[in-house]
Amino acid sequence: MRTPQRASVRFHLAFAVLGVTFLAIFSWVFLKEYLAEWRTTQAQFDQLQRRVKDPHALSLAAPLGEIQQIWLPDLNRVDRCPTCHLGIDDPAFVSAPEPYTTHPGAWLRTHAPDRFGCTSCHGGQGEATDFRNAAHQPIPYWSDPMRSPQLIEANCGACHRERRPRQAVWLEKGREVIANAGCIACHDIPGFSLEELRAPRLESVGYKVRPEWLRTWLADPKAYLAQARMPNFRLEPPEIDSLSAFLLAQRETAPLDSAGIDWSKADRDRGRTVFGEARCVTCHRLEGRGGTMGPELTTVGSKVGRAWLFSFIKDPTHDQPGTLMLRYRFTDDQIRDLVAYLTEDLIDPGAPQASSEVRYVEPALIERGREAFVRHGCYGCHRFSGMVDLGKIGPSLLGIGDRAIEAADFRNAAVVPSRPNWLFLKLRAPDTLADQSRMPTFNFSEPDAAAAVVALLSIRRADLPVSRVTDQPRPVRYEPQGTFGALVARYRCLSCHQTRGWGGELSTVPLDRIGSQLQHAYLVSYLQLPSAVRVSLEERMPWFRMTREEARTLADYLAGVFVDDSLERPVPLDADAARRGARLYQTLGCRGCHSLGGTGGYVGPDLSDSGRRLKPGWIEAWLSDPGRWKPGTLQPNYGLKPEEARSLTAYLMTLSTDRSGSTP
Amino acid sequence: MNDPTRRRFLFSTGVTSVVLSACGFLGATARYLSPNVLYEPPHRFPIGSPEEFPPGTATFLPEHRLFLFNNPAGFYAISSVCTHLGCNVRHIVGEGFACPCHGSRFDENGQVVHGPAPEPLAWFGLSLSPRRELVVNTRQPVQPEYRFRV
Amino acid sequence: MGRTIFRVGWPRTDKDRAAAMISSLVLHIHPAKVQRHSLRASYTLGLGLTSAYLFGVLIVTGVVLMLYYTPHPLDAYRNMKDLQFVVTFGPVLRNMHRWAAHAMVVVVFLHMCRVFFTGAYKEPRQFNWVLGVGLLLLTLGLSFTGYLLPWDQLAFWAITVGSNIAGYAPGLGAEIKYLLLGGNVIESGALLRFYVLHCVILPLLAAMLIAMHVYRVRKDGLSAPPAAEPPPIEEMAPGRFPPSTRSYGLMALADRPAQPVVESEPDDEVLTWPHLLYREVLVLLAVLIALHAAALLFNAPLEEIADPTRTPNPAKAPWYFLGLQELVSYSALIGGVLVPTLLVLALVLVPYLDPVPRGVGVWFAPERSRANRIFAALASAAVALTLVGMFFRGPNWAWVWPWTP
Amino acid sequence: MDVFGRQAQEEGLSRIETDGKRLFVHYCVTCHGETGEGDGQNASTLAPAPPDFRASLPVHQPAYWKQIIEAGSVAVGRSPLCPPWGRTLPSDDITALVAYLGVLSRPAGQKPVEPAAKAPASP
Repeated sequence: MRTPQRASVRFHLAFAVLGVTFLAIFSWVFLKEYLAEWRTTQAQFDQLQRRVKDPHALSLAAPLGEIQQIWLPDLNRVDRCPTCHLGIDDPAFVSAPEPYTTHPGAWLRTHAPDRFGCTSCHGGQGEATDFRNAAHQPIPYWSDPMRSPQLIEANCGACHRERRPRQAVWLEKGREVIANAGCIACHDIPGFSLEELRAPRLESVGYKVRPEWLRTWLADPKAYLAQARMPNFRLEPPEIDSLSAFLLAQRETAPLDSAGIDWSKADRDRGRTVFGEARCVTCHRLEGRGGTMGPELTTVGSKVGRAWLFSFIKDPTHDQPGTLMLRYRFTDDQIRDLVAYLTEDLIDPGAPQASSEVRYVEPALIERGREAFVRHGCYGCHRFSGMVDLGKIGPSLLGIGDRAIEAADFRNAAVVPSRPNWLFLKLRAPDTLADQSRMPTFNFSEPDAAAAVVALLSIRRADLPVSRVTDQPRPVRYEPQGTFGALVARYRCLSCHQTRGWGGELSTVPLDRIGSQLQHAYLVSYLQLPSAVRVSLEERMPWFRMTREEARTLADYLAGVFVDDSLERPVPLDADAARRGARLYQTLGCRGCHSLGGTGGYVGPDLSDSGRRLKPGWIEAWLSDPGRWKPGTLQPNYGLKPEEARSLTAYLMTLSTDRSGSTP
Repeated sequence: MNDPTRRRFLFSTGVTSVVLSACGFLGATARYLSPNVLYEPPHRFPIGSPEEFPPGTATFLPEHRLFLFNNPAGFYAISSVCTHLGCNVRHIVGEGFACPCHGSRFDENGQVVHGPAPEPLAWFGLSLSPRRELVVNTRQPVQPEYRFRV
Repeated sequence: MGRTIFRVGWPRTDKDRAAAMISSLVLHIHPAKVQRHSLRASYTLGLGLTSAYLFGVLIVTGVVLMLYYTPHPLDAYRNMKDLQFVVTFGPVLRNMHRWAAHAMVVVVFLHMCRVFFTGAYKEPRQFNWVLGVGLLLLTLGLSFTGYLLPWDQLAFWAITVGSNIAGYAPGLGAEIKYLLLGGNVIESGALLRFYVLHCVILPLLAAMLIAMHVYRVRKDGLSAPPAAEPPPIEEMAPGRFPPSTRSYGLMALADRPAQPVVESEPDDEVLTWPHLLYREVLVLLAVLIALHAAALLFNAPLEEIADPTRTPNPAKAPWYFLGLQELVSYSALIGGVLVPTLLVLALVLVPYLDPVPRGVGVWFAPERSRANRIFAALASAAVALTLVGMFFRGPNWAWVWPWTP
Repeated sequence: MDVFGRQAQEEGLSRIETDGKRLFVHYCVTCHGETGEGDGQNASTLAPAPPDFRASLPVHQPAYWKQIIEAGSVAVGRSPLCPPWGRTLPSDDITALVAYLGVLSRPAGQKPVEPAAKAPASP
């Protein structure tokens, strides 16, 4: 009876089996650790680098068998990508396969991996040490997968906040799309400001537009004008009724008096001539040609009333204080002819006819119109007295690049529920994502929408440390005072020209140092009657018809204030040097781009009159280093010696169309 | 095989497996405890462009615990960590280094003059990065004759 | 060598074995002899032992995991990623801790069911049942507090839901929630509190309760069928401890050295060494194997980093509270407060309210079939509600079939 | 369906070629024309006229193109009408332009080659 007090064989067997199983499973733990994906990847790299490198270089190579980590505390990033991407910074591996290959391009030269990591630009899960978890492709529970080539510029934009980042074409285009579409009117968007917004004030719109035009416009702005900036709000007919009633009732500022004008004497042909001479097409499109700063005028006659247009041309600021439109010094007769031309020749024959009868409008309808105006956030673009501080109608877009997208946000189940897809659809057709979206339809082209998606994705939630961000200072508003300021305001110089970074972008000539570039006498005559210096340009300075005194005032001020002292230095202009310069002009091939006496290219300005136009100090400085004065200019740097630059200057200063040869 | 032998065999198989696993467990624990990545400053770090350290100066970089010298012969970096018990030493121009904790004194080259410090102060190798920044490598000990020229 | 460890040398005779049990501090939690009946795997199912082992595994893995963990929202999630990707054996340890914790909830619950169905809580073990109920609640508390520590979406929202359920507690609910979170929202303060609760307070409490629980098992003896029951308490003289028939003093053996001990004993008793100890080692190995297999085959979940602005749909509490969440979804007061309070109260009072003193040590004793039926109904209701919450509730807490995607 | 990805494909150009295209459009098209046929706006005023790249590029090597871009057409003994850009554009930009010339010299419809795959190993 001793046996019961001993463990039976059965138990010993169970013990042995369980013990061995445990040993096996414990070995499996070790095996799993030492067969980790990154270890085998590194082992293969080791084979590769033995083939590619010489023994000396090999001894300097990164140690294998450990995890390589880039730790960036300020970006809150830990990137272990170099654990597998072992040749990324080493040109020797340029033809090696992934993941060992060298990084293409020169990007790592400006973005050293030890300072920027990998995921800052590429996205993905930097902490991971295997392919799948690194989120090379989207994975569950990691919302920031690696960016595809089409989207990678979104990550550039997280740091590069300047409006036009270098070498990020899509991002730049996207930011332009956002600025032009006026998204800032309804959404707070970091990097964009309301000052960029341009839309007419509507307090006196009842005097301005024809009722039948207004209905067409409200129904679909693009139907009237393909380039219309206003989006389609998808208004129902009752809303169009009430909104137009409300708008037509807005009559705050009556137009300037045109009662004394004898319209029967109007001459449309003379009006057409005035239109051409004033170079209206610099800003306004007509039949598909011309600038886009102002509204297209092809069918303006169907849009606005005659009296209002007369008033507007006479003084654009009368009811549009902030307009970009300048105030020409036209006579009343010239304006009459011009208005006649615009309102009678430039009409849309298909537009609905004016209904002449005056109808009684219920105040309730107008009130409903006001409600619709507020509901659709019209006040966001059209500044409206009595509608301030209503707030922006849309949500802030801060952090839109990190917004989580659920499959439920898509009504069309066929679309991959990703953030870019959602933004793309939202931009293209807001009504297809949610039933009650108040966002209007902008009719963005597909490339425009895609670019805007890139720009939007660059707006991240967590802000980066200041040291990581590059930006350009926002230009400070520049409003000159005094007589000069009044003239600048009247002729809207800063609608097209820039100075100190402030102003429009239409003109290629910034005013910052114009007084040191151009001769005074030339400035005076040019302001009075601008002549084309670049014949190939469509958008030329308008003929303001300003008086000689006005031109002198402007020129005096420009010559006195808008100067760069470094350009105001004497250049010896002797005949010998001029002869050498003339030879240089030939050997360098200047004629390829510049014309002289009617021959030569027209990429650059015509130089026939440069002796009377330009100041020698400027010519010399410009020729020595054009890119310094105008980044991106088509004038290349020839690397001229100082003596050569002086010779060319001397030669150019002899050029003049005035046969008498007089110099100022 | 009779019963007791079988029993003994099975028992010792089980015991061996368990003991092996236990050893493995100890080994695994030891391996687990040694970290594979470090969240600490790298051993190579840039300290700024050479122009930030004018000739004839000694600059204390507290965040890196070292002195950077620029004398006519070139740049050199000396650790500010006292070899005795790790306090930061102070630099006294013309005399050398003094440790405030236990009174160790070092000469200008970091050699022990007197005091409890057992070893001279460490010297670190320098290099120039592609972005023209001085880079210190704390894992590259150098001799006191070392001078780095830009 | 053996003598220094066991004081009696490596035990080779039955007497030595018994002496080793008695003179060793560690082995002293066992009696020298146990009833054969209590050793039957089919009787205890090894559930109490398994939960003790799981607790041990959780302590060991938990302590080493603490070395790579910082209880702060900015670091906690990254620490998880580090454990997942760069710490050697980190994933296995984390998985093991996770699965052991879940397994412990299940095993402790099953242990309670076993004890009830075998009537093992009856006199003199009433209080040990109460301790057991306390341990069940502590197990849930430990699991719940550990749930937040990874600081991912799963953790954050499960704790949000869970702590709000706690907020429904009568009277002091809001205050309990405030104390639990160290504030009104789940932020760094809440994480730190959960961390301290999870790593210090609750494990200490649990260890103390387990010690008492085991000590009472040792003192009251393992439960046995009626034949071996002790005499009724009324027969005992006042002021005396109840005599223990399961726990042997060394004297019981030493008194009769001339005779072989075995022959003088009832057939149904065997020495703890080796019979009980051997079985305990086997259970330990089985538990470890199962845990390792689970840890190697299934990764502990880790979702996106916690984001208070983004609620997953549906937001679910930890699975063992899903029954409660299901009840709360019907009625906050009745489901969230009344039912759970009454349940816990009933559990505590069960041994004192039980009118039938018989039926100990046998599964589903016929004389207590009514009690068993009631308990079975309640237990399966709890399981069913939990399963419903786990598998049959989709977005917006709407009814879904688990097999529909 | 990936509605965004479908739109953002850019003519199958690699990143460097896209850069090159941007530079080409800015600096070169006025004379050389959009497709490099030598039919830019300014071409009619030039004597000799700019070459038709479809014929001239395949004859030469990228190193030759690079030389012309950097030092002007005089550097290879031709007229001075194509100016030197070596002091105006950084070398990365010129590399990108050369890459885009590679695109222009390809017969139409040919798939672009990834830069990593076409560059030779340089041990």
